[in-house]
Amino acid sequence: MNINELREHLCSEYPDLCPLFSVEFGDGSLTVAAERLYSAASDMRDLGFDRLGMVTAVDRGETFELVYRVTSREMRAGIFLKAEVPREDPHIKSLCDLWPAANWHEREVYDMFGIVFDGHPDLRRILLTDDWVGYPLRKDYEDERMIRRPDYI
Amino acid sequence: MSFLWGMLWGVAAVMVIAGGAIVGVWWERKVSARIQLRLGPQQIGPAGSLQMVADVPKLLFKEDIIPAAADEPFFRYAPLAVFAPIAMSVAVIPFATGWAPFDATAGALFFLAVPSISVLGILFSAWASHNTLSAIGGVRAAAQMVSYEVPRSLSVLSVLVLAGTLRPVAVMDAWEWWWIPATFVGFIVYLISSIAEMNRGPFDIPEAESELVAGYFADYAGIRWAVFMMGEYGGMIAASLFGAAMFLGGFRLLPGAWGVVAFIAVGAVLMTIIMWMKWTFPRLRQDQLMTFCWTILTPIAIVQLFAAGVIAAWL
Amino acid sequence: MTEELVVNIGPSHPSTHGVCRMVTTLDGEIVRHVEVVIGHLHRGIEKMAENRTYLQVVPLTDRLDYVGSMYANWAYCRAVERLAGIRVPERAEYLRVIVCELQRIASHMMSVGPAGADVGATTAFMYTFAQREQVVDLFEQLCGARLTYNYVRPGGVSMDVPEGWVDNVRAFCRSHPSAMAEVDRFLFGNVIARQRMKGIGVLAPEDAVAWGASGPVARGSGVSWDLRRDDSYSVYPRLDFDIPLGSNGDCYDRARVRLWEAIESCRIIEQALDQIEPGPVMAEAVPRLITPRPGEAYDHIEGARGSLGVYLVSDGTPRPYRMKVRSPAFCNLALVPMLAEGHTLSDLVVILGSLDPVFGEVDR
Amino acid sequence: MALIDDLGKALDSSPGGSVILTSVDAIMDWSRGKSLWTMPMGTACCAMELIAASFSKFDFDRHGTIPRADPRHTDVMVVAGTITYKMAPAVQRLYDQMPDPKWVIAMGNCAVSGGIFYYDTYSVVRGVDEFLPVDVYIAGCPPRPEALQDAIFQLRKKVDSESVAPGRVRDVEYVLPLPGDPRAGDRIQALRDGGGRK
Repeated sequence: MNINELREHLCSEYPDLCPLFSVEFGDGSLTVAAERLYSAASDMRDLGFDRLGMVTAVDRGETFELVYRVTSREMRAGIFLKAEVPREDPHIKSLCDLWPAANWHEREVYDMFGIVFDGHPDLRRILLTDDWVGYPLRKDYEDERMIRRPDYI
Repeated sequence: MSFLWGMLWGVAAVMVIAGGAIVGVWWERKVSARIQLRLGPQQIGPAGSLQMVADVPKLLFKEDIIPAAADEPFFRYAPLAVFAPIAMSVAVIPFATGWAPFDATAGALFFLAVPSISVLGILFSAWASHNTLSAIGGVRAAAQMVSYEVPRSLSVLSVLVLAGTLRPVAVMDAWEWWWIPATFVGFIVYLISSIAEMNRGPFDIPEAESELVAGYFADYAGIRWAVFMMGEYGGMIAASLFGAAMFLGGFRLLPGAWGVVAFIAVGAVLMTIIMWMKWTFPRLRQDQLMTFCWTILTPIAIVQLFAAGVIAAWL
Repeated sequence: MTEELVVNIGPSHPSTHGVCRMVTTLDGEIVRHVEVVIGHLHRGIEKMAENRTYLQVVPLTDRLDYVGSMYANWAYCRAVERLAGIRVPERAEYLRVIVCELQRIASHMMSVGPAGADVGATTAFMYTFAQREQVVDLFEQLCGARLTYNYVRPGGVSMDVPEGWVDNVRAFCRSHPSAMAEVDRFLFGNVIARQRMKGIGVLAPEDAVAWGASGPVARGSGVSWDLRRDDSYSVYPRLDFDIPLGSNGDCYDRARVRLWEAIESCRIIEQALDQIEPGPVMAEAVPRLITPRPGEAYDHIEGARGSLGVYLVSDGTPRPYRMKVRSPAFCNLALVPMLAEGHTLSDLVVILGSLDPVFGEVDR
Repeated sequence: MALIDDLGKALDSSPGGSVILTSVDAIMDWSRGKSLWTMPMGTACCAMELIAASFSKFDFDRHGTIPRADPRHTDVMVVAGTITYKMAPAVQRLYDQMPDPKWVIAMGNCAVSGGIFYYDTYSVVRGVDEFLPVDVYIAGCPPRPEALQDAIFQLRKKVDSESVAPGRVRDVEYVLPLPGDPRAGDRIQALRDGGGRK
């Protein structure tokens, strides 16, 4: 299913989500408010997007942009779900009860960005040690063990 | 005086088993290499045959680690408790006409019973290491060795029934060639249960490398570990030779002194088969191992014993 | 119910396939609970990429999935190409398909063999490893490296094939299926191996989908999902190949699927070699400093372990603003606690091996 | 400690004991050098080449070197791959579990210095020699299996120079490097200029 068909399909099923849909580099993405993410994700799942491919975040300065990749086997298509959470005290509802796959992905995002997923069954650090200080993939992360590469491109 | 002789025999037996183990380890490394498209030891001696000459002093003089949490006396002497019964069992094997190092009246029973004592050594080592993996290995070993004792004894009994004696030397005297086909099934059962008895692949679950790393001897280093290995190879040598004697006629295969050569050669072939099985078969799981023992091997051994009994009665 | 025993497996253990730690709660021999502790190989590649130029990230992707380096190269390059709008010459696409299918063989050999080693048959590993060595030799002839190839670059591939290489690949593709048949006979035909692997770690298809499993793990459960066919990319639409599927979703099926995929890959390579035509292998005018316009791109390919995706965010500078690798092994590994529960300790390592994790990719 | 260390100490301190000591040293060094069993501490990419080194095509067993998974049974730890701060305590612990005498080979750039992961990363230990005494370094990313076998030969030379008595060093005959060997340095030139064996 190509991206326009997907858009039409989405608009016919959920007209309220339609204006949030955008296309970039051939990939559709659906940007929703953080509070609406869970219901939008739930709608997506009902629409046939049965797989949660990945969960990640991007440090956008004042906010963190959460990126969820959901794909559908039937439609042979995948789209991004995006939501922004504030940098100070970032919170969002966990998607673990929609897709169990979210479990480790959300732990990783918590580990790397410090975004708290409410309702996650086991939110701990996953890649780093439990006593690690800071969230490495934030742009302002500082570590005295990190040696900056000289900037000669 | 007899005590002195006994000591001497003991030292000789240990030397023979140690030498056998050295050759055995080299041979196993070569056999496994051939099976695995490799070459095996090459550098020391012809075809690497003296590789173990380098390995043994190294192991002998490694640091003797006794973990802080270990139960020290048990930890120290468990390897001996494993090795000694196996070394003792070699004594009753008949090597030539009318001669075994220790010509016991109930020698066959001695051979079957005494090596099982080494399960105590394994339990000691597993307990004393204070290591969860060792503990699991020890428990597995105990269950396995006690169970496989049953089909092993039953299969040997079928030969003893034919011979009408428990004395290995007398069994050899009474031996006739048609015993080979008559007890062949028993021989297979004996071989399989002996492999299980000495914890070798495909029944090496107590020391399963992929899950328990090394099982009950995981915490042993240097010489103490070498004693465990010597016990394993000693067990292999003893089982092969005893099997060759009881089931395949041993030195009766060829007349005179050639008989001894034939006996050792048949034993070596059996050892190679045991190695071959280790390097080609996957490992069984604990419950499959038990199922195999009680539902397949034991009934077959009983049927074999029954058949041997019928033949003996009919004669 | 006996007293529970907590056994720590790893992080260095012969059958954890890398540096994985499993804190296992045992009831006798039965696994009651497994906690998988990962991150022992977390090297911060995603952070490092933020301070490298687009081209300099390619060697880092080699080290992600070190058993299948070509895949990470390719997935990353596709994302960069999408971001920078680079069109790849056809010959380069064919070469990418060929090297990646060869890599799939090499990678699956590192999984089928250990499946034998986990159940105790070390020899099977030696046989599959010998096959892998042949592929590695081919790669060495191609790009000079045995493991970290850095061959697929944004815009194409780094160099054309050397003389005689195509014949060597053809010779390998002819001999490989029979070698696989031999492995199939002596490993999967062995009664002990069957008993050890069948019915162990059964993954239901709906669980596979819900947990985001992909690649041979999902296909072993009968989930027919292969990006080569279902989200077809590169020149795969022109190639004819089957997608082997398992039926039971146990360790045996997963390992078997890999074995068959390794044979199918030979077919793909042979077709690609027939269709390939001379031409450039690098897009024209790909700058050393690729500076895409701001935006985000995601692309995924069917790696040896499943769908391997790379998500790139550009802010208009020569360096990626954010790189995220969607690692299939990471998703597959999350299944271990569910699959292992109720099986014995011996089965745990078989289950872990059947998921074929590569910790460079899991931990990144 | 092992029996041999007491023996070495006793021989070293007793008059005339060093005559016997040299023979004991020769035997021990020969046997230790020829039977270097490895603890394969493979964490990352180099682990593939570490496996390859002991498998069919390259076959470490030819040199008497076999990999053993249990640290208690091994002599030399081959650290192959990146060591992270999370992994380092485990590596240290495994090293501590190995019985003396023990050696360490740092295989690959990551184990030598952090390699490609030297800059910009927050979790990689920059070289295993930050916490382990490394005997042989092998460069390469990853090194070939042959390089690992060469490292074993280099380690043998080092083993040959050790003595069972503490604080003693044995004189070993230096094996001349082949011309063109990058390890040779100025020695080849010195030989060409008329110099001999030192």
